[in-house]
Amino acid sequence: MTVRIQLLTEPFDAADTLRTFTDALPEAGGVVSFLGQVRAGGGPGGDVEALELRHYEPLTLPAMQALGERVMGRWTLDGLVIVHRSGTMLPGEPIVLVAAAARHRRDAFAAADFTMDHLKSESWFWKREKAAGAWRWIEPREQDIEDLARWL
Amino acid sequence: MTVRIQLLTEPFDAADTLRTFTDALPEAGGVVSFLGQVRAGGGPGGDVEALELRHYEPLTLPAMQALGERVMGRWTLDGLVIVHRSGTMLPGEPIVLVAAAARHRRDAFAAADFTMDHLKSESWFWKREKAAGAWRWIEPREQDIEDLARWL
Amino acid sequence: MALQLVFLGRLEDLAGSGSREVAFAPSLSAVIAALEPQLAEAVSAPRIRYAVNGALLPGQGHFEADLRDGDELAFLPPVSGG
Amino acid sequence: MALQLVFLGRLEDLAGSGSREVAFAPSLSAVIAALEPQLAEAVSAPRIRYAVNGALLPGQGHFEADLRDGDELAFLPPVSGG
Repeated sequence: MTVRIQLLTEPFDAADTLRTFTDALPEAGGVVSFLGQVRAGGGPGGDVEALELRHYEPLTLPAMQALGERVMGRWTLDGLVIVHRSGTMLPGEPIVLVAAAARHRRDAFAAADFTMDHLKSESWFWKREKAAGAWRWIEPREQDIEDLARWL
Repeated sequence: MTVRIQLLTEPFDAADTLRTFTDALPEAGGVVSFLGQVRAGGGPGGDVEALELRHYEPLTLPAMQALGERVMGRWTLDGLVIVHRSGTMLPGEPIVLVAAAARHRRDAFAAADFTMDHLKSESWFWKREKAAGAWRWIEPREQDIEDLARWL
Repeated sequence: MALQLVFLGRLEDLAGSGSREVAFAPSLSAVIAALEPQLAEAVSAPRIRYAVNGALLPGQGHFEADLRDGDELAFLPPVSGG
Repeated sequence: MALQLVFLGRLEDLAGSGSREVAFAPSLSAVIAALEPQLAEAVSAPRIRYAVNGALLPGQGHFEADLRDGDELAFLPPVSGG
């Protein structure tokens, strides 16, 4: 059983993180991962030059850990990784990596999907984007709220 | 747009394959992957010593390519990878890697999940396991048939 | 005049090898009739599919499909990949 | 006697910085009343959450929660992570 939950302020290598996780769990038949990265190319205000995620230290990591416990309790998993960046990131850089390893494929898919929906809508991050030299705060999307309702 | 569909007879490095795929798609906000690996530890006949996947050359790769086209047509994706091993594999070795990259997270999750369900139930592979020195053919699971019905 | 038969999955164990050459027969049903009884029964089971020269016969049955000299006939049990 | 205020997300832009020290006030409503009007309105909006010393106040409202000297009070707009 591997549970790794991290809030990082520096860039990380998602492929390496996933390899380390998977190699340590040869008993898991399946590993589902989600990698979210800073999108290169157009946003509403033109090409995104940078993305910043702020967090609130006393809440953010504890909430990620609580989410991890909830996910481990809801599905039968061999392991779970949640790695989330904060700070300023450039296009192509990883923002978040979630990976769930399980004996059964459906558990791994559902756990990764659930984790991402809850990270998006319930974890303590605030995001802003820089385009054409100006920073703009990103408001939560309606879609994210709807995604969450799928799990009730 | 990257579409890579391969049937391999030799071991492959899933983390490297995923890294190459992801690095080439900075415009994709999210990448969902599924890695299926030979499970170390107990099967019905004891610890699995090896797994063999047979295929039928004239059907197997063409069917994987047709599945890839179906997936690309059904969701809005920036890229899709389907890599499947055939031949004899040892515990811990990758069997299958599916990855879907998309602007929107839900498309990537659904596409990877759909692809795996269809690879499991509709692609031309036959699997046998070696345990306690004896090879045993694996019959399709009812669960795999039910998984498929989710997409109708 | 001959046909090439290909047996996949557990049918290979029953047949004793993954492929064999047999004397020409004009249809799938005639080919099956010439097999050992246990193998003939196994390849006629409801969920077995067939391919002629790599082209899947549509659905099940089609036991009267015409065959030609040199055709490759594959017997495909339910798959279990991934 | 003082309180530390922390403004997250777009509230930071409105406040002009991520944190500030203010004179002690005994409750959230008293703290908000002493802010610039535009900021006071923004931090009172329906979807804003509050935390005192890193502990989230349950639900919304709770404007009468007792504060103590030195407390850190965080104003948390809707999140947009991941």
